[in-house]
Amino acid sequence: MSTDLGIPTLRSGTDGVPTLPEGETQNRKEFTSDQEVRWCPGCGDYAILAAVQGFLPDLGLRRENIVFVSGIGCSSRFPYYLDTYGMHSIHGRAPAIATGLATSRGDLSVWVVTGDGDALSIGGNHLIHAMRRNVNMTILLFNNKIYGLTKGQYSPTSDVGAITKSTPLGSVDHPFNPVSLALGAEASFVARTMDSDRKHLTETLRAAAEHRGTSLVEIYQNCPIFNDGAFQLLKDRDEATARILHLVDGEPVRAGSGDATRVVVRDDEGRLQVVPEADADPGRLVRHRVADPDPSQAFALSRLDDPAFAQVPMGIFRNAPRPTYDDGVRAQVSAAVDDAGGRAAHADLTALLHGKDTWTVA
Amino acid sequence: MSTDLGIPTLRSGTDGVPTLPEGETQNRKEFTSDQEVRWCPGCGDYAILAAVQGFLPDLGLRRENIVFVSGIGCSSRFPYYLDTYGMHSIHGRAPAIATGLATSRGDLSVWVVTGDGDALSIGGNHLIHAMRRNVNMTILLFNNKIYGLTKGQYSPTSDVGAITKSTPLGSVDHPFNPVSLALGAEASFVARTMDSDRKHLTETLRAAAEHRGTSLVEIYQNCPIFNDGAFQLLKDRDEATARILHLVDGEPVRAGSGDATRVVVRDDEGRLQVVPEADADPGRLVRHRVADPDPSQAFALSRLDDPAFAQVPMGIFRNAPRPTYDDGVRAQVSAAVDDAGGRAAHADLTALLHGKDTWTVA
Amino acid sequence: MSSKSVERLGRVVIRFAGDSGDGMQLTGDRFTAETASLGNDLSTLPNFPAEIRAPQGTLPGVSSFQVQFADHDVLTPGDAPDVLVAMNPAALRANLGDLPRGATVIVNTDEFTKRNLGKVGYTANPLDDDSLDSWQVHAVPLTSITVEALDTFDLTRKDKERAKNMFALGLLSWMYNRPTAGTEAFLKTKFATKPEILAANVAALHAGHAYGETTESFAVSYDISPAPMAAGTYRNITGNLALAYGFVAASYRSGLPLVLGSYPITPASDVLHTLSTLKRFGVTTIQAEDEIAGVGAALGAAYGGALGLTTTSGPGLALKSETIGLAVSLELPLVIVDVQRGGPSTGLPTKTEQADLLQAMFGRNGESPVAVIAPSSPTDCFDAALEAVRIATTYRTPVILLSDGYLANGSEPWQVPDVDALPDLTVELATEPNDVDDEGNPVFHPYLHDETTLARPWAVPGTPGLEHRVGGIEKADITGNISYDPGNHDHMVRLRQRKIDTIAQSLPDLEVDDPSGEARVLVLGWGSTYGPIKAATRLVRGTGAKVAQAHLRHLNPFPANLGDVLRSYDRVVVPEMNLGQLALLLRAKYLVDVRSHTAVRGLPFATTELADVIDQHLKELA
Amino acid sequence: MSSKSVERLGRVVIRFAGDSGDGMQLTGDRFTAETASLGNDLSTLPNFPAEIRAPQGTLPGVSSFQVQFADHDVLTPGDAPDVLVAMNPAALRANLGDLPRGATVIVNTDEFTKRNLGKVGYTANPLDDDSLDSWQVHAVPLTSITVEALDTFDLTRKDKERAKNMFALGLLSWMYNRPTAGTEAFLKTKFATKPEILAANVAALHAGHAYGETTESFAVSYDISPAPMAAGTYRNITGNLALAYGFVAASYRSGLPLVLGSYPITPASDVLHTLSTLKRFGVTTIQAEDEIAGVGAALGAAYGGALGLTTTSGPGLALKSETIGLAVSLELPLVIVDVQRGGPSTGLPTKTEQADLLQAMFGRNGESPVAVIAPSSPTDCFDAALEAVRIATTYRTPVILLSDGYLANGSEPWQVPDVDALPDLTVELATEPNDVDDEGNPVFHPYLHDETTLARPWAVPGTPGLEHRVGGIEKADITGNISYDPGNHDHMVRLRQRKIDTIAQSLPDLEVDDPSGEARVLVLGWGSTYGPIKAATRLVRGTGAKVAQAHLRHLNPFPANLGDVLRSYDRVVVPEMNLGQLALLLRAKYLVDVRSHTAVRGLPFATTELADVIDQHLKELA
Ligand SMILES: Cc1ncc(C[n+]2csc(CCOP(=O)(O)OP(=O)(O)O)c2C)c(N)n1
Ligand SMILES: Cc1ncc(C[n+]2csc(CCOP(=O)(O)OP(=O)(O)O)c2C)c(N)n1
Ligand code: SF4
Ligand code: SF4
Ligand SMILES: [Mg+2]
Ligand SMILES: [Mg+2]
Repeated sequence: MSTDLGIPTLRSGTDGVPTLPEGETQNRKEFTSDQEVRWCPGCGDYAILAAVQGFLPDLGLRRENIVFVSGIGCSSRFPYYLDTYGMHSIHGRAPAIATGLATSRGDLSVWVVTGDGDALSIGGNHLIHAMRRNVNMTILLFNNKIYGLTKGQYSPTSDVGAITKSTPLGSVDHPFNPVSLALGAEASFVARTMDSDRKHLTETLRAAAEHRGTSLVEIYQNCPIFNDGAFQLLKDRDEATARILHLVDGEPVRAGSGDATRVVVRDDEGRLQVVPEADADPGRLVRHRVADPDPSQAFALSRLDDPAFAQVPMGIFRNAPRPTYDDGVRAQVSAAVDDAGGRAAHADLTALLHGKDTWTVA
Repeated sequence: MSTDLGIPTLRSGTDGVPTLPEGETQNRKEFTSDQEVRWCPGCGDYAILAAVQGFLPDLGLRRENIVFVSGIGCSSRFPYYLDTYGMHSIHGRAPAIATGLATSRGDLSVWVVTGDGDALSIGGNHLIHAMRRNVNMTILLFNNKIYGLTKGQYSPTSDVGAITKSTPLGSVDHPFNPVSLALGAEASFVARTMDSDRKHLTETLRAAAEHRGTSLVEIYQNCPIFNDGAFQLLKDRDEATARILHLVDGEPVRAGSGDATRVVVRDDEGRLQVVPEADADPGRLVRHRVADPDPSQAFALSRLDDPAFAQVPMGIFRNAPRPTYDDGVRAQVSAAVDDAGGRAAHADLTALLHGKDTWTVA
Repeated sequence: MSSKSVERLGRVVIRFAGDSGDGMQLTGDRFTAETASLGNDLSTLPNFPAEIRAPQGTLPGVSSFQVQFADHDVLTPGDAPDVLVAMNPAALRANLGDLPRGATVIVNTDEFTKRNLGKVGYTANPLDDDSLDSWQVHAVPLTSITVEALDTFDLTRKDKERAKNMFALGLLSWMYNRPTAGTEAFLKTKFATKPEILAANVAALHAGHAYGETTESFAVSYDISPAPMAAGTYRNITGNLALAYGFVAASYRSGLPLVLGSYPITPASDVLHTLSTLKRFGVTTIQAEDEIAGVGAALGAAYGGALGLTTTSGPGLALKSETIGLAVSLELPLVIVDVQRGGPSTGLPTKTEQADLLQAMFGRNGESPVAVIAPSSPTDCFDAALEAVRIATTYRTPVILLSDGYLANGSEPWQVPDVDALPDLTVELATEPNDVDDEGNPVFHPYLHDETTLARPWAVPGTPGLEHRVGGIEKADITGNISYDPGNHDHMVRLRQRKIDTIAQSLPDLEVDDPSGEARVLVLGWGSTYGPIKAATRLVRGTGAKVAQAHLRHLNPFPANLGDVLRSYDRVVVPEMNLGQLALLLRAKYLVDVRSHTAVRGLPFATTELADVIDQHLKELA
Repeated sequence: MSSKSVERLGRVVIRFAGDSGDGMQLTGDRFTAETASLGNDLSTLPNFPAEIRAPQGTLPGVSSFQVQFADHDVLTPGDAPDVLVAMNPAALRANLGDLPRGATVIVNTDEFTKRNLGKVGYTANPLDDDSLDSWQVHAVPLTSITVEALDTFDLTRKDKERAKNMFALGLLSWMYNRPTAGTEAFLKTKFATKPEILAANVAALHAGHAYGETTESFAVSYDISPAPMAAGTYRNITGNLALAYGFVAASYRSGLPLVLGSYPITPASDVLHTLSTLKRFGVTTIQAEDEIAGVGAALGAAYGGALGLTTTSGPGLALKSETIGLAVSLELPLVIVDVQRGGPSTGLPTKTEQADLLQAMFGRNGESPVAVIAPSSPTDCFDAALEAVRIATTYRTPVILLSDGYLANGSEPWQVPDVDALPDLTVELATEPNDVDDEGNPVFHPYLHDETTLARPWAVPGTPGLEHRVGGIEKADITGNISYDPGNHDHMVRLRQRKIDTIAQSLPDLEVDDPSGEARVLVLGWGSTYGPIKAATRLVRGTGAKVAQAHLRHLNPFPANLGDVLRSYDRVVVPEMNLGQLALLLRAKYLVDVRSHTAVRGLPFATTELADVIDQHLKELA
């Protein structure tokens, strides 16, 4: 039942998308639409928007070949503010719509913007299937651990015990870890970054865009109105330094600095643990391997997450290219066309319609 | 935003379900309904049905307190053949329906029967959310790597390259590994077993029923009509012995016998590998830990899967109890009732309707 | 007491308008509560943007709250405000168009800065030129007076500024002689843990009141006598709250635990919020991963013997349709609430509309009839919830209850009912075999239908001896076994339809309000248009004309006498906030040339608009 | 040549019936192909269980295939078989009720064992008593003769037994003088890799033929002359295949690549299967994770400038409804095919029905109009696909095409069209600004609507200078910016409705078949009832009565002259395989007292049933 599919070799995520003529550049303003931005004052979405508007010109792609598709939620307003093509679709369905678009148009750079509710609650199925298929698109998941647009119900990333509009006595719902979920769903690229860290965010976007296949970028995003301070600990520079486990390919996974540096080691039983660097057996140090075909270590790192942020891994968990669905689909179509000697013409259609069994009435 | 939820301590999956009076027993026939079984000759579903009918009496539960909910697919016909309560619902929705039932009725033993298409394609979102929430139910996922009922399209577990009704040139769709997906979705119990291994199947069912929370049991099931032989290698006793990695809690993970025994070891970089036992450094042997709070090792084991069955882990990957959603929800309700001094009565409702701001017209 | 003069008025419409962050909804709510406690009849219309908090000072960011109150019964929040409180230029600009000449405008001059004016396209300050000459303008530096009044408080300037809505409330309370004690009590609870903020808000409230009393430009205050109302205890209530309470009451009266499976969506979410606080009443709320799971959970619970409820708005109803079809096939009780909003697609999420009627009727594959009902006012939501449960449990059928954004958030006084006077909703679950087999042995037939109601037995898991299987494949009548028999299918399709039709036998005849008995024109409505229609017919009758009015609670099935009613008028006019959905059903069923009047503006009808429409029809017939 | 006598017949109806494993669909298909090649007109009706392969020998396991062929034009597969081939007792029992007295029955006696008889409730062997006396029974030990005929083959007994359907086909081919060469060629391809099986099947085919020729009990064979047909090249085609080809042709004629997003569901899956083999025509098929993703992918592709198509059946349409609403709001071309099946819920998945019309019309939140069309016969599916694409691309709107299970699997001869004669579907994508701003600079306005078609420009990503955003929130006319303006919403709601209404201007008038011009009764249908209705009117006219007949391809909007047509008859009868859905729409729109005739049996109407209904109406008017 199996056959060689001849899927093309791997390239960059933006290969096939027309670029600017040699020497031409674009700037942030050209990527800014004329629409007034409508988020609450202080919303983390502003910072992400600024980062994306600042970063997009760097891609050197033709603006008209970039498409942002979003679902519904505060975050999903995003496309309106970018002067690219864009669709503000319906709740949870952006990955499905983007799949159709990306599969039928290899010349587009396709981006999905979504929230923790949009992506992980109503849209969970489309999300995991997009990752499994590895459709060439970059998904920006704004995780504010709350439903913002509907005014503050808990979401699938809200902590157990969260008191929200719909959980007055505290949520009894165990949250998803978006990174673990993605890795379990065969994701080829998974990263985590933060609204307020412009540099890290930009670097992560760059790697995500570069990756051919589905890139999932979880972005911690503060919602000052309904879940203010959810990431407060990580906004304080010292606290962030102490808590953020930096994922750097080929390097040990570290948090903190100086004497307070902590590292991830593998214990006797193979479990990952975070210990003071001073106490760490160098032979047990866990070196990050983004491109490991086996996602197990990335998964183990994702489990170091802690709701109270005792430590939190940040950066690219996995960046391990494998064939993409859309390349495969397009390859089958073009191979079929080529095999038949080119685009179907009048005679081919006529032959198709006739089939094998015809008879003629004079 | 966090609060102590006072969720009750963990118990068996069947705690709270009325049992047979002391000394009474039931037999397989009592669990067999009067409906004619309507699967194709040779379908693996028969063996699973027989195993379930044989096993259910062992639970010692009152038959009327057992409910089977299924979706749509060949497998989803299952409830008709059991003389318990049952619902043959719609495609993909059984976990959602079962969530409502299990949450509102702590005195029922709730089972879901589903297929690889039903559970992982259209029903993927409900499945991962059920596992995340850890609703007390047992999900039997019949994986025949094909859509049986609709006559042979590929499914989310079909191999890359699979030639099916809808992929005449071979599928370019990368499959899910149901175990990895479940672990990524926070599953507290995940196991894999096979239609034709009655003993293993029965043991697995027993553990799944015993587990309080969502138990996902993937059952390899042969569809002789549309995907015959998908598990053929594992049906041959010698091949099975050679290929199946047995997951036994506390034990090294082994396949094969005698000189041909292979074991799972952890290499220098922490990766799991299957090597001849003779070559294995005993210090590197991976011992299975079903109840590990960290699912990382179970996840790593799930990645040993191979589409060509070079090896295949079988058994219970994870059985790590944590609070269940339904217990939590019921506990909040009963605590609220208790706090208020018992079931709401006339006066309480009257007070509610009046609220705080009333005025009286004489 | 003030030494200023007091005038007596019959009715007043006030609109509070400001930036989303200005607390206008709260201000309006408090004013309403004060007004209610004085015994006026009233009706409210909150109106807020879809954005949580659009950029400050912009037109899309304007949030408003309108209340009409009177010394007689009030049917609508009023077509046009007598008083507009405009907290910034955006609020002025957005609302001025609705203001009749001569109306009063209270503006917060502090916000009329060049920057703010520019944000909404004012090139000149309208307070400085003659552009507001048609209105009575009170230019009050609300922000700065408030800050001044709170001079001694140990708060940031920002916190002080925030209290300006309480200042405005104080001022309006003075103007309309409303008591402020209720608001003070309310603030005490709200700011229980923030004593300084509490004190500041109370001080601002008092300062506003004093400002009215002492400032020259406010020369007159107004009194509105209580409206005559039936004796009883009253409270003010919104439609969403009334719905939630209605279901809790239905749970109590039926003895069935209420299980809500829901996914948040505007404007239905508040029902979920409220019910999630009522665990004490045995209420379980499950916030599901999506609408499909929400109705699935409700249906699962219903199968288990609970009162299964799901709440949503239009897009969510679309998603639930396949599962509702399953419920039709399972013949289980299930209540689906659709709080309608502007469509299609995401549409206008915070605005009202009535365009889901045909979706409720027909939005499922196959012949899949369900009962459909609609409340007519915020308080009527309570009764409608009970009626939905009655139908669902009696006939073992899904019932769709169509509320809308206006009912959901609008409020009015409600005479709190006596719990014992509520309908008895006791349900009989099946406990034993209901038939005999060929040999005369007792057997249970899950699809043996009751002769009167055509309901099938509700045999819930846990009942010994009644084990059975249900499902969405066509079932043989009586046994419930899968059946592909052509004749059985035809029979079952018609049986399910007949079951819904049978509900009509339990319905009261449609009552027509036709005081003279001589009207030739009947105005017929459904849902939230009740208030505007009733008010419009009253207006028309006030001119001496004759017009009949009736309102449908039951959309499927219709009351038995509806055809006769329609045929007894020369003209039937059906105003709807859609393109004529009820009209389509009536025309199809009764072949009566019903005239539609439609407006799809996201807002309730204006009374005068409808009165004009009625006049026009009267003229045409004259 | 046989020495037996040959009789000439005008038309014959044959039904092959057996166990699901007996290959009856294949047998029927082959017989049909042979018949088609002889130039008879024909129509087929496959009928199979929902189970893949229900337990052998049981009633639910019976699979059948009926074909009517004639020397004149054939409109239906025939009400009742003239010949029944029954491969086992279950097939006999399940089909006997449909058999008129005197019909021929060929039974496979080998299967009439006690065990098999018992499985279907026969206590005695009907072949042994007089219970079949009303029919002409040929008792043939089909299995054992086949095995005997294959004596020399190196195959298992089971494999030999499997060839019994070819034996039966050979026998029937002899009886009706059909050529077997086509089947031999077919077998060669099918069993290319299994020469022994191939040889056995061919041998069985020949043996069956020889059996007819040599066996005494088969005394007569029959000849049916070719039907007069327009000159041209013909093939036999099912509705699903014709649909698939229609979309490929539309893709070719529009120059747009076809992108199908679909999720398998009976009876629509074959369209996906076929299109997945046509990559050579630039066709992309995406088997999505569910129906929502299927339509989502199609819509995404449409946004990208492809011909977006999604195929499903009723339950799937229910799930797609929210996304179709988005497409309405986006005003993008999108074709949704619903191959209707028995409902509600899972219903009767393999049976036919027409009960999704109202779902197609109204199954979305808000005022969300789409175009709806329906093919009337298997071959008409081809033209309907082209028409759906024409409407979708011209008006930038979703179009729902309602096929059904009968059309999907039924087949008939099709005159293969000349590709150049197909409609020109060229589409103009937007390439440059379409408006000027206040300063006269060129700008692109994505919601500037064409004056004639009311279509908005289709500006696809990749087009420089036309970057814009679309979405499901209400948009301002022209600019497409988000707008909460009440007036704009009302305007846009009406604009979308008007756009659909405008399609009517491009439609031909409904043609009425009223030969005498004096009929008082009009029979009006839609979809797959065309054949039975046409046949029934022909039957009625044969008795000298006058009756008019017309058939709707366009359900929304209706052709412009429909109201006039309806009003020009004293009675309009609308037969439907639902509870009167088209009738409801007609009554509502035209206030004409349309009479419904409905049957919801999962089967097409019988011609005689409809003829009786028409007669009845004629009598009532007489
Ligand atoms: C079908 C449907 N269901 C529900 C909603 C209501 N809704 C809109 S956004 C949202 C959740 C938003 O949460 P998230 O995705 O986390 O985005 P955020 O607002 O936090 O950025 C919900 C429930 C909807 N618009 N459509
Ligand atoms: C909403 C909906 N979509 C599609 C279908 C058609 N359908 C029925 S079962 C099935 C897939 C079955 O595959 P699986 O779950 O693997 O079950 P199996 O038949 O293999 O046991 C599909 C696509 C349906 N019944 N309902
Ligand atoms: S509600 Fe929260 S997430 Fe939404 S715009 Fe406001 S701050 Fe941002
Ligand atoms: S099609 Fe396959 S899975 Fe379905 S009943 Fe037949 S053998 Fe079993
Ligand atoms: Mg969020
Ligand atoms: Mg399967």
